[in-house]
Amino acid sequence: MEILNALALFTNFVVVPATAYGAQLALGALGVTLIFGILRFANFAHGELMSFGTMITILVTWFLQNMGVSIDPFPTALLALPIGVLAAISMALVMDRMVFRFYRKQRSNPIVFAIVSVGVMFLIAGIIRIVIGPADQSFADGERFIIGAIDSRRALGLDEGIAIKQSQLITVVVTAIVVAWLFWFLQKTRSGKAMRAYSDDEDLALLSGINPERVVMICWIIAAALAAIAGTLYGLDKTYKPFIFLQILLPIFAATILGGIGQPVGAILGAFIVAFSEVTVTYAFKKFLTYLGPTDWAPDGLVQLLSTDYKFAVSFIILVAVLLIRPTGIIRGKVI
Amino acid sequence: AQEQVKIGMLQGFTGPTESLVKPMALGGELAIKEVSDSGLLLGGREVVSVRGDSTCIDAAAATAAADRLVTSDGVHGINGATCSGATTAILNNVVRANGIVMISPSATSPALSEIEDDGYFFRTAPSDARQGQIIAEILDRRGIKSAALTYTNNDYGKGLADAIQAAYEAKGGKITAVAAHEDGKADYSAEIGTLASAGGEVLIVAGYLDQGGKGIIQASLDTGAFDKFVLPDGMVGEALTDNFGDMLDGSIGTNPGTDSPGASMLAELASGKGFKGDDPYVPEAYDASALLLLAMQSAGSTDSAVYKDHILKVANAPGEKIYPGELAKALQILADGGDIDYVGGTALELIEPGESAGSFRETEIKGGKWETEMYH
Amino acid sequence: MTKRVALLYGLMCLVLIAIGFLQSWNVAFGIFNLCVISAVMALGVNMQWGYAGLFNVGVMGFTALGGLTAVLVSMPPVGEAWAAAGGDIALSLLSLAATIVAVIYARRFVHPALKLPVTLVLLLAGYFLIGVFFGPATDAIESIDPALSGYLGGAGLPVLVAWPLAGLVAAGGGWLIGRIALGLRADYLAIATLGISEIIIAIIKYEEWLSRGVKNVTGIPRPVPYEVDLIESEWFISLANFFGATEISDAASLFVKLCYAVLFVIVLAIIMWFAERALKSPWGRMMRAIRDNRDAAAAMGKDVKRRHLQTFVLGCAVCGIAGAMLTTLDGQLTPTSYIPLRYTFLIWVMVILGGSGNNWGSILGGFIIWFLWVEAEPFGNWFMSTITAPLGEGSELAQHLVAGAAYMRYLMMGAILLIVMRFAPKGLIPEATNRSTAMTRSS
Amino acid sequence: MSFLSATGMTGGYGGSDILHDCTITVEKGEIAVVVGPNGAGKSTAMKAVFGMLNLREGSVVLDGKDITNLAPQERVPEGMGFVPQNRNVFVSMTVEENLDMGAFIRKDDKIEETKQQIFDLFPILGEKRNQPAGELSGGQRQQVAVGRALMTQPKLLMLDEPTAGVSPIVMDELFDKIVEVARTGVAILMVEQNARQALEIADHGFVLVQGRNRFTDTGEALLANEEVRRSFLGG
Amino acid sequence: MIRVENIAKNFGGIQAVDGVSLSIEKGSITGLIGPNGAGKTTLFNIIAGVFPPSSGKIFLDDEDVTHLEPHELFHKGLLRTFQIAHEFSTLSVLDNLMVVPGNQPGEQLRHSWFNYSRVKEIEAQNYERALEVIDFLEIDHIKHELAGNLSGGQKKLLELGRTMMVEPKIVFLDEVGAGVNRTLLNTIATSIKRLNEERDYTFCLIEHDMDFIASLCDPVIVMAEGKVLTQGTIEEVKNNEEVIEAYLGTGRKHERKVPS
Ligand SMILES: Nc1ncnc2c1ncn2[C@@H]1O[C@H](COP(=O)(O)OP(=O)(O)OP(=O)(O)O)[C@@H](O)[C@H]1O
Ligand SMILES: Nc1ncnc2c1ncn2[C@@H]1O[C@H](COP(=O)(O)OP(=O)(O)OP(=O)(O)O)[C@@H](O)[C@H]1O
Ligand SMILES: [Mg+2]
Ligand SMILES: [Mg+2]
Repeated sequence: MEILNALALFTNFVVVPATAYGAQLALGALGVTLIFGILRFANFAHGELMSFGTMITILVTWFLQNMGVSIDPFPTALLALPIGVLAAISMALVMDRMVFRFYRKQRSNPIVFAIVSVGVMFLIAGIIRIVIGPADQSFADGERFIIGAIDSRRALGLDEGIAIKQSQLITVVVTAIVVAWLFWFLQKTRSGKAMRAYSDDEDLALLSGINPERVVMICWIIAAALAAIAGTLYGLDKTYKPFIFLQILLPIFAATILGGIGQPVGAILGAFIVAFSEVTVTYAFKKFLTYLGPTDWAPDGLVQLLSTDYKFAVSFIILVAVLLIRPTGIIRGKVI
Repeated sequence: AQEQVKIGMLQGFTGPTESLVKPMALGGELAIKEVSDSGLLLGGREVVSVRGDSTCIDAAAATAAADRLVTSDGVHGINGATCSGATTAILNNVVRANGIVMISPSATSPALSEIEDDGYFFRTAPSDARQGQIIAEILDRRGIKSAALTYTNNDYGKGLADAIQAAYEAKGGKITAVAAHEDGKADYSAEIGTLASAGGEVLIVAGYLDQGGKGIIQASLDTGAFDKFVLPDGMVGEALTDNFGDMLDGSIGTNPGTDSPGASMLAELASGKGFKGDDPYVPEAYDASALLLLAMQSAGSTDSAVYKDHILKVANAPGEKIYPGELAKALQILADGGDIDYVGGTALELIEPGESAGSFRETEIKGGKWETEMYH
Repeated sequence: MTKRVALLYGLMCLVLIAIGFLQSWNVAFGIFNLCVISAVMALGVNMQWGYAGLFNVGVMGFTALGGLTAVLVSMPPVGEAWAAAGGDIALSLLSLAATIVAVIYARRFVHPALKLPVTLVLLLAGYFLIGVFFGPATDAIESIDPALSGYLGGAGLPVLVAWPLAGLVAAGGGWLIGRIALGLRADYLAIATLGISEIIIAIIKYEEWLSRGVKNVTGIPRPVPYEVDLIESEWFISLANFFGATEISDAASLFVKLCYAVLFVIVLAIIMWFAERALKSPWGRMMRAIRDNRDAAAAMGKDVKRRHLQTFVLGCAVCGIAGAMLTTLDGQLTPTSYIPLRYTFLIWVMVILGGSGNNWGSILGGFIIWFLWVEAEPFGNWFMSTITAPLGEGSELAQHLVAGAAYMRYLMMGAILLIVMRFAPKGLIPEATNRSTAMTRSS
Repeated sequence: MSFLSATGMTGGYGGSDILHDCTITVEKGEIAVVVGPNGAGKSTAMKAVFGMLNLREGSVVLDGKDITNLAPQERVPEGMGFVPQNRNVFVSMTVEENLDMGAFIRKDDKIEETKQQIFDLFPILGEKRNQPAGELSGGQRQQVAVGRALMTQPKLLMLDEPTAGVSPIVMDELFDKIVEVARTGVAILMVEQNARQALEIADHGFVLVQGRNRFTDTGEALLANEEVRRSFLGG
Repeated sequence: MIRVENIAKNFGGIQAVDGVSLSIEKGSITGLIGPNGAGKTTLFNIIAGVFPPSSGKIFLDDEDVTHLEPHELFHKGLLRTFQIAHEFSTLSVLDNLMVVPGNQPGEQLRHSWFNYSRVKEIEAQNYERALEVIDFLEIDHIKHELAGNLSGGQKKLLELGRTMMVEPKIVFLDEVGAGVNRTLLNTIATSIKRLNEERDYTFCLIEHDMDFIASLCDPVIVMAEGKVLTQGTIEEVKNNEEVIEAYLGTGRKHERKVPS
């Protein structure tokens, strides 16, 4: 009984949130790792691309909500998502056409691409704030919970409940599907192989009759679609706020590189390591132990390895440690 | 036409506070427009607002912006800055240097009470030390014996958290855990995990309602960690109840205010102007602008060195009480050599060294609405 | 210096002068000072990236270290705090030292297989041992007048002393980090350094006994006179009159800025001299060789690891100095202000836009980017108000746009960055690669 | 008009011209060999023919079609296959994937067959089919590169120093294979430093010096030419 | 000079070098041949310290150098070239050469900052030397060209040029000949001989061009599948059945039979 409570507690406050957060990061990281791997640069604009796609989704969602359209119990946003995806894709393609293409022709150093992408980041950030403003927007509707804390308490007959949100489940499922698909796409399909060939050596790709522009386009389409999806799911689970997308870039890049640049599966692993280390390492085991320990006994301290103040620090320490053991990421990644 | 009177609207337009600031600036400019339209200031001088971005986090950029406002745009007074950090930098590097009056609507760090300001710096927000006291009293009165505490990790949050903890523990309450949260981060599960594990009857959230604070509440509700919250000024606002509705019932809020109708009057004024009159610090911002201009009127001068000494005079009794929307009346009275006691949106009462005494309103959320309980 | 360089620098000066006339000289010099600081940071990064191809994205951490040093050197010590907890602090430092020594010895003498477990055990033991003294000490310190002090304070020395010291401290940090992380390549090094810098910031934010954390340390003593004193002293008043200054207070703050400007320019000049000399000498050629091809360089007898560490440390030192200068100018340490966007990526933008591998480029980049960072905003306001003018007061759109003016800053930064990079894809003053190094040309 | 006739090629890499009015032609089923000192412009000429270098003057005509302005990837479907001198394998892809990329534009179902032939020609590749090409030895890479080009089944096969670094026995195999391929009616244009062996099997030889045609003649004739031997074939 | 004692190296399952023992006599020009993938380059890399052997030892003048770093070996007088050219692509040809000499004072910051005159002086000497090497290799016209822009063969020459910038005890050449014009290769061969006789460099070279090997090398060591197959004079090796079978082939002429 008590053990069950302890487990329920841990699941509810660590496993479930960390898994969901991990999946959210993973979706972002997949997009970043794709650009990283194929186009060979760190795309700092990815966060804003997520934000942009989400913004469009939100605007459409509001429109639909006003029209009274809804797909209860599912959030209306899912209905609007395709348009957000399209918007993100077109934004990405326009940016590529207007900005990145030029540097490809120049054969610029990856760092130049990265810096230029910072420029794009600023640009999109500005547009977003002028259109929808900096404030946070709530657009989630439909059933929020699959099972809420209280109900699950009753259901399980425990003092501790396990809450699982619809958004969390959707995110996890989508992530799983996407990564599987992406892996298959890159390893098995003709276009996928072409993309890898291109990322390996552009000139040689030409000699094999691969059309570089097409490769690049596919790459952006996938990345942008992922961005919009990731942003929207994140927004549904937590909230949409432009500034967050400047911040979330950090863990996303951490995940990407930790997993091994250009490695979809790596990105997933990286994301979950980052998420879990953030949530778990600073977890206070007080209540947990209280359940396990003898009745009416409770540890006086919080039984915490480090205060949550250091949660980022800790996750980064873990990150550095992993890199020292596997210098090119968990799954052997590219060195660009 | 006579020379314009310029008020610097020096707020953190970009960066972590960008969303808080948007309505604040509009609030501050509402007062400016009101005065300008009245055509009564110093014999009908026009008043304009000049915006400057104090970015909240970048002391250097903040100083640069302030420098620009003062030495280039030649503003006659500053409404700002948003965050205590930037405010201090500006105070030391620009305000004192150039001798210009600055009134901050939102810099609440206790440190600012002590800092040397040559009499040029005021704030319409009370120091956090005071609010800490109030919250401790409320918890004590309501018989809440233990609470978990989380604060937004900046000088505001930290200062307030320290104040609350000190006061509450002095009254015999127990703070089970204190965890900082960074604004604008992607996830707060870790903090919630810790706080939940520590337990406590309520969770005190010393943050911003559209920032990490909101994320914290969201996560607490989702995981069922806490369902009752204590919400200091940064968290009190319609946005919160709009978002969570009756899920927050029973939660307690404190924010500067009195039974004076000022706040609601401001809300009236604001309606249709694209912002909410009772969002955090909006009343303070409105009052800051109003004070600057009324002081100028009372001093009959736009020279900071002169009118800085009139700020307390117009802010406090004796004199006719002035509410939002009544600035024209105030200007007239002052023009006629009368006395006013500016009440404004925050029931303003300035105490030495030029900061709001901080009379607080205690609210409780009932049926998804903020209901005023009493005033302190 | 080629024509192009001279031209670009000339333009930059003109722009600043224009600001002087259009806005005010205070603004112009305010910007100038930060431009110089940015330039120093850019130089630091350029040493690491431009010379050696080390992708250090931890700049933020080292500037912060510099800032912290400035505080610890210049702030007056807090007597009570030392009295209350000095002993415990000393003890915890001792136990820290003890732990380290123990670990080192253990690693030297135990059987290889046992190395890791023994190390871990010792570290854990040390962790708790330190905790014994450290916990109470910090509590004691932080409880002393938390609103105003609540930390140990500094050494009370002149802040100028802090600048070189900041260099040393940052160098020390750089050395440690370099030892750990320099084995990593490219982006893997990047993320590692980024992580480490985040850790440094976390420490500065949360170890209040040391840095007051997010409560900021303000009122750092200046190396230059205070305006309030100046406007009292008649020598200054007469000086001001001599120059026919209208506003004495303006004159004062301008004077102060000038003093800073002189100090900063001196520092920049010194660092620049060393940087240029190193780059132009065989050392620079060797670094480029290492950057181009590690393996070949190693086969040619170049100790790649050592050289990397050397440049990394140098770069970090320079960033540290810049950090100290910045904190001195701000007169306060604001830990919350250290976010990568501002203190890492902006610096990188400076380096790349200026032209990586070229010191003159980095300096120019520093000037341009900081200038934009500050001036993009007023320009944004102006721009919005002009384009919305025809729409008229009432219009919804106009209001919406004007309200959004502040975000023109992002737009402007982005747009200008993209435009410049478009016309100078290798940076404004690219690294001179097409011919042999200066010396061989000359000889 | 020859099957491939690249005439009057003049151009370079942006700087000063490398090629000066350089002409190279080859017929279906014939082998043309380009020789010359290092830096003469042989590889540049090959790149020019393949459109990886924009010519200021001159034209490239393949099978009567002017392809001067086609992009490299557009020339592949026209039936051109090219093995560059260096960086000629996808290092991160396995040997087999490298071969697959060779067949990228092929639509027919004979791909597996060709692959098998190549494994027969270069047995080592069969053994290492699942090893990343980047981990191969110098000579093995060279074999992968040639294999990749053969996978394309081009009408014109261009090889830049295919035998550099391969062992004598493999070199013999390779030359035999080239002859065999030529017999199937494929035009072959190759640059060689192993000039003797190359010229032995060549129908035509082009001697380039500083981007200009110095001698152009049949293989035998060039081999017989005293000056050519002395100054380009090492006596 | 160099003694290698049953060195083995395996890369995740692939046994690249499998228990090789050999020694290179002082003042000799030793040839190392063998089929592609025999392990020659890997052996070079191990000797040059690029990566440590899975097992075995290496002695340079009876000093154990098995675990020394490449740069340390350089300073012990061991120099190697790369099979796949490793030029410094953003440096000019001239600088590529001038980088090579060890212990340049100019590479110490303290000298380049505080003792510039000395730096200049040494630099001038290296410059002269680089120019000599450049004429020798007949690449004078491209001395200011970026090495990255060189032709395949020119890069190879550069590789060779580096070895001439210093007085090494022993030089390992990994297929300098591949892609180098035969006429030039002959001059290279003579100069290798000269360096060997006049300055008594010891050479060990990998090559697939038998004429080149024949004209220079004694002894010749043959490797196959990671092992030493045989060793001896070029004549012995040429007539060794195994070698012919595994490496040389019949060396028949290729008759071009035009289809009629
Ligand atoms: N990094 C590596 N990982 C895995 N296998 C490798 C690696 N490097 C070399 N090999 C394998 O080791 C064997 C020997 O390679 P090596 O380069 O030594 O051959 P070599 O004798 O130099 O051949 P060549 O004459 O073609 O240069 C080859 O089969 C190669 O596939
Ligand atoms: N990318 C480039 N940029 C500028 N110049 C180049 C470039 N590549 C080659 N060159 C120059 O063009 C000339 C011819 O080069 P090319 O590679 O065609 O010679 P090659 O005949 O193939 O010699 P090799 O037999 O050594 O391969 C050389 O002098 C070289 O320096
Ligand atoms: Mg070539
Ligand atoms: Mg080899």
